[in-house]
Amino acid sequence: MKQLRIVGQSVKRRDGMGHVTGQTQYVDDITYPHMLWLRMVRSPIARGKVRTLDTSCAEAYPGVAAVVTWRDVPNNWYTILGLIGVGPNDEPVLAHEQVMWKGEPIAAVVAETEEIARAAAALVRVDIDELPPVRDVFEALAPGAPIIKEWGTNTFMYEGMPMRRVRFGNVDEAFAAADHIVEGTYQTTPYEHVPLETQTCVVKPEPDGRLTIHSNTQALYFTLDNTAIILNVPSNRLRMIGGTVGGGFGGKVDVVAEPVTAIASMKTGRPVKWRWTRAEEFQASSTAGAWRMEYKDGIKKDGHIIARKVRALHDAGAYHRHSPYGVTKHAANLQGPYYIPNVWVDAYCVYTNRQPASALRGFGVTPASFAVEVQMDKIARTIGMDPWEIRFVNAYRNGQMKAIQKQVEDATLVETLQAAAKLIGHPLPEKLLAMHSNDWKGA
Amino acid sequence: MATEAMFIPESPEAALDLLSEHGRELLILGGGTAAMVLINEGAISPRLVMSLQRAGLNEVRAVDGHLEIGATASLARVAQLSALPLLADAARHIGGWAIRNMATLAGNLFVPPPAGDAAVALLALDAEVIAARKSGTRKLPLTKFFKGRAQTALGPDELVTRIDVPRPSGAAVFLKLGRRRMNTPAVVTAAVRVVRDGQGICVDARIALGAAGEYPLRATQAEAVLQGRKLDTPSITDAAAMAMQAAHPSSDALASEWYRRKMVGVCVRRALEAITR
Amino acid sequence: MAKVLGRGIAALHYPTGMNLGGDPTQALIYAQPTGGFVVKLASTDLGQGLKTVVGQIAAEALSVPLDSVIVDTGDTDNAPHCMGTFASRATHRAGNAVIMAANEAKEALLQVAAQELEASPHDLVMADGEIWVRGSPARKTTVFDVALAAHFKYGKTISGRGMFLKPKSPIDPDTGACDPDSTEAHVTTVANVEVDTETGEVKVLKLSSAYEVGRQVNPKMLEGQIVGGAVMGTGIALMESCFPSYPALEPHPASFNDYVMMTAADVPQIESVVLEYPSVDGPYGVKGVGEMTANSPLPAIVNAIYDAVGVWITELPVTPERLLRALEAQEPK
Amino acid sequence: MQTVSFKLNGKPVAAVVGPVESLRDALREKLHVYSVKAGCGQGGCGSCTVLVSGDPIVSCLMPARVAEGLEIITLEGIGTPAQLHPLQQAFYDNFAAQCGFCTAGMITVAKALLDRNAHPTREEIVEALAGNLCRCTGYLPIISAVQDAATRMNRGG
Repeated sequence: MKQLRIVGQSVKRRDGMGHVTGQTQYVDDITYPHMLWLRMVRSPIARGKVRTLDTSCAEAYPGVAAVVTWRDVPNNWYTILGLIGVGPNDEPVLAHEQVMWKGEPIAAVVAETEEIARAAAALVRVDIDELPPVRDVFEALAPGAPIIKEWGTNTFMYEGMPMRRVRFGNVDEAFAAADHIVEGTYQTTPYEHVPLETQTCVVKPEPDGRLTIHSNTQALYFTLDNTAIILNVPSNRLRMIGGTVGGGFGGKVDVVAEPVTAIASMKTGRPVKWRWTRAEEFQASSTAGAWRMEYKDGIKKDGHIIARKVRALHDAGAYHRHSPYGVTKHAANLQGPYYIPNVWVDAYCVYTNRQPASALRGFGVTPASFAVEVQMDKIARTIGMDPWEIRFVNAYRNGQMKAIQKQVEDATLVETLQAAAKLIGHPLPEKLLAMHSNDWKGA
Repeated sequence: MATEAMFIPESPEAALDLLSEHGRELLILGGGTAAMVLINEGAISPRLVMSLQRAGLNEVRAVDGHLEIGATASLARVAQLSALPLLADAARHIGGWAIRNMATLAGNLFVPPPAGDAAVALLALDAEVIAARKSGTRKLPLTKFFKGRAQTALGPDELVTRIDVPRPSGAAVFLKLGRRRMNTPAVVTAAVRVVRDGQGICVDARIALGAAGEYPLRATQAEAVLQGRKLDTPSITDAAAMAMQAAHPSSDALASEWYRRKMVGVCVRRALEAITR
Repeated sequence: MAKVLGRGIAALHYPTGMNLGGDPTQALIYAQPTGGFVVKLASTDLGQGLKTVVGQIAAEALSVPLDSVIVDTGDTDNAPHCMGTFASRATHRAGNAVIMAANEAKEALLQVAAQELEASPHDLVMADGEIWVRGSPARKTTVFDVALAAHFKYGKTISGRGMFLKPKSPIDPDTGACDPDSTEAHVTTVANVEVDTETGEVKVLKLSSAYEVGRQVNPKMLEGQIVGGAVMGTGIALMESCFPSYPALEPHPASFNDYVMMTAADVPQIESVVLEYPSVDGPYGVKGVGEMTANSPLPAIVNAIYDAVGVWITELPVTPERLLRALEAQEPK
Repeated sequence: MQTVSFKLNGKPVAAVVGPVESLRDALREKLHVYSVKAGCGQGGCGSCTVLVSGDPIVSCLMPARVAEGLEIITLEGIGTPAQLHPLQQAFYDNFAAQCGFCTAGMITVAKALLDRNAHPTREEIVEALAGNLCRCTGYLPIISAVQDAATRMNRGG
């Protein structure tokens, strides 16, 4: 490889001077004359049937320009998976006949100031017949559980199956041949992205009939295409401007601010800003979902893991968002950076009446890495092997096959183990120091 | 409904006039660090609001061996009070720097657990609350001030104008257990003050607890257990156990009742042990 | 005995990119009349520094000085498609697209330069904004002059189109066989912790990591991802939860008082080394690291806790309460 | 609505504000001071920190009317691209800003700290910054930047 001149240099950030002088323009710093503010009315309960929705008092409140409900949404589906051919759609942009989680958006109040929008939002009346919520994966999968999805199960259906499967080798035979069986159950709970900048969107109607949408989305075209489908307009009617984001961490891949703000702008003919409150960011934006992971590993005396069987249950919350893909990504990565010749995975994307989960830094892989690596230490302690050595012994090498039947080609785990040991001054035996990621000679 | 008016009285008398006129309809802001959160979120929408920031209630002065602290003295200022290290320590553990610059000492009496650390220290210091109304003022011990979660003994036309703290005797320690090292609400706080005689025998003790009940409280039976004894492992263990019995904490996002009760024991023991060192 | 020390390790991989419906990103590059180059991307910079590293990659590929590259991101009327900034894909995908566009633009530039220098484009050498004939350094011109000539003398555009596509890989529903990503970065992290056995509190003293990232585009900004990720991961391991009493739906934190996250006062000592084994298909060998930096603290801390006190905490976050309950349930040794 | 007047970055200004409109909103919406960020409205993140008579406060929790007659300093008053404060230069040089959303609050608090204490210890820096949250940097580059700025200022830079 030729000598690189600029790649590899710690040049200063292009946006650094704007940041340190407070002059970087974020979406919330954009304002237009006669701009309106949007405030969302959300479901106060986790599950129920909407009996009546009465917006008349809010509409009559001085300074209110409009109240947007499901009736105003041309195509009332969040289509983020539908856009790429994964279905069925399951989440309305604004709730209509039912609410599925505490925080589900129902009606958007659009007013001259944020304070008026806030005050008027309190006047929207929603009567909901409460139903018992499904709270976690066990409740969702229990016999007789209320079925909360139109298609008749509480799981996402992967090509007709209620789970994402991985089948590699033969785990039953391998368990029979194993010297040790180590089992472990792991659980994570939901957490938030917490960007310092909440989701914010400013929509301005242009004289030529287009809409300019200022957004802090992480994915401009993805948001544009989804918004166009929801608005039922050609994509070329919309212009997305963004690219300066006050932290994302996966939370700004949801298309949850732009469609409603755009509809509010179309309905009023005026620029509209929607800046999520911090409470909304915590309670109504997607989270990293909870995972329940049940592991059974078969190990030989020499430390080689020869079989892994996993049942993983993802609490996706009330709707898909990106979770069905997160489960696939989870299933594809839970052999970790190791070679395991026999792998059996059933990973379920399960729906509950909880704030929806979606992508968050490490999507699907964070819980897998957590479970895999604690499991590695458990195995080491069980069979009496050093936690370093067990990782060297099992680390995948270039040329080996992963459980998803893809050949390993950029392996460097062994090298990071050696470098980490050196960094902390932990002496490694010669046989481990002699290992490298290209030392696999073939089956 | 949107707020109609904000009053910023420039004297205690003007504040009391407004209070007498509007009573409970008037939301009182000390530094605003609690109420403005609710206003910004739309959780409350008071018709009338009064800020005490200019009411001349922030004076701090030493009088006849005790300290008179104006109601709106900021926690940042309280954190600098070298005469009252226990209270200063409690104040220093509240919020971040900016919050301490805004929040007031009297305001801290009105925020329910797991906030309200300053009140815990004030309980251990035998503080008295000066409550004023148009017709006059009264003095009530802090132990009589709290009536329930976010409920006080104040009448609708009464205002806390000052907090009086006697010069403390004995040795005192403030301990706070949070979920992070700084800028954290309490899992549990303990403010402990012990007066010992020349032989090391406890002649008087105060054990005050935060986030251990509906409001900051004193574990009087734990205090009594120390009476007449040396501070040693048996007496400290007994006091910690009594303090756990006195605690009736709540569960919230930070900790459960079970955990808080346990930590009352740990904090009281550690605070008393710190006094012996 | 209240404070006990422990050390734990974790060794992780992280895949670059995603494959739900194909994973494309495009870039356009064109020269301005005076030799500045504009890179047009619809990718977004979330703060990780995409604009900066893309500028570095473009300047490298174009053989021009860094300050002659303008990076324009974030407007769908002004730039071609990008799937988005997620899945540790942005530097890898956008970087590849930018190199491809830069190569095409550079080729166009060298065509014009060849005319100006009366030489074959294959004989030209270009560096730091200058172009000369190999072996004859005197026969020399500049990007400035060539761009000017292209615009006003030859009527040629100096531009390039770049596209990186990881095509959609169908997943075999029976076996899960698929090709979902492009490359893997790796890390080994060692966590040193101190456990308070009376309160269940865990203090992370130090996180030491060895990262292998393919290629560092900007070492200080990579360090920013490493440190930022380590702190976020520590918070996720020990503090953060939207439903602290999960599966109960309440409490449901709505503020920074209820949702506990790391402040400057909670940050452990962090040290790291970086290895570079260039990836097969990354721009200059880059692998994606944005996400994995937050992952390794979780198991490393849990393993360190076991090392300290002999209990496995298999439910996150490891709140003091969760650990204390586990310690109380521990079989007396 | 009522008019509030105060000194902003050394210049007298006035704005028409609602009874409980926050100083943050008055600065942003009425006076177009956009370094003051709306991060939470709960006083929990520090992104809206400004100096009032030299003391850092979270402007989301101060009613704008309370600022009558006071002296307010925002990041715009601490330094500009043409005339950077040493803290700004140090934040830039130390990569202490990633997304940049918390940066104004961080520099503002750090300015108040260095105004009082030219030689802060690491612990004193951490204590000053503990009310300001950052999700990107892991804080260490920010702490380094404050130390770096203190060194530069003590050298008379």
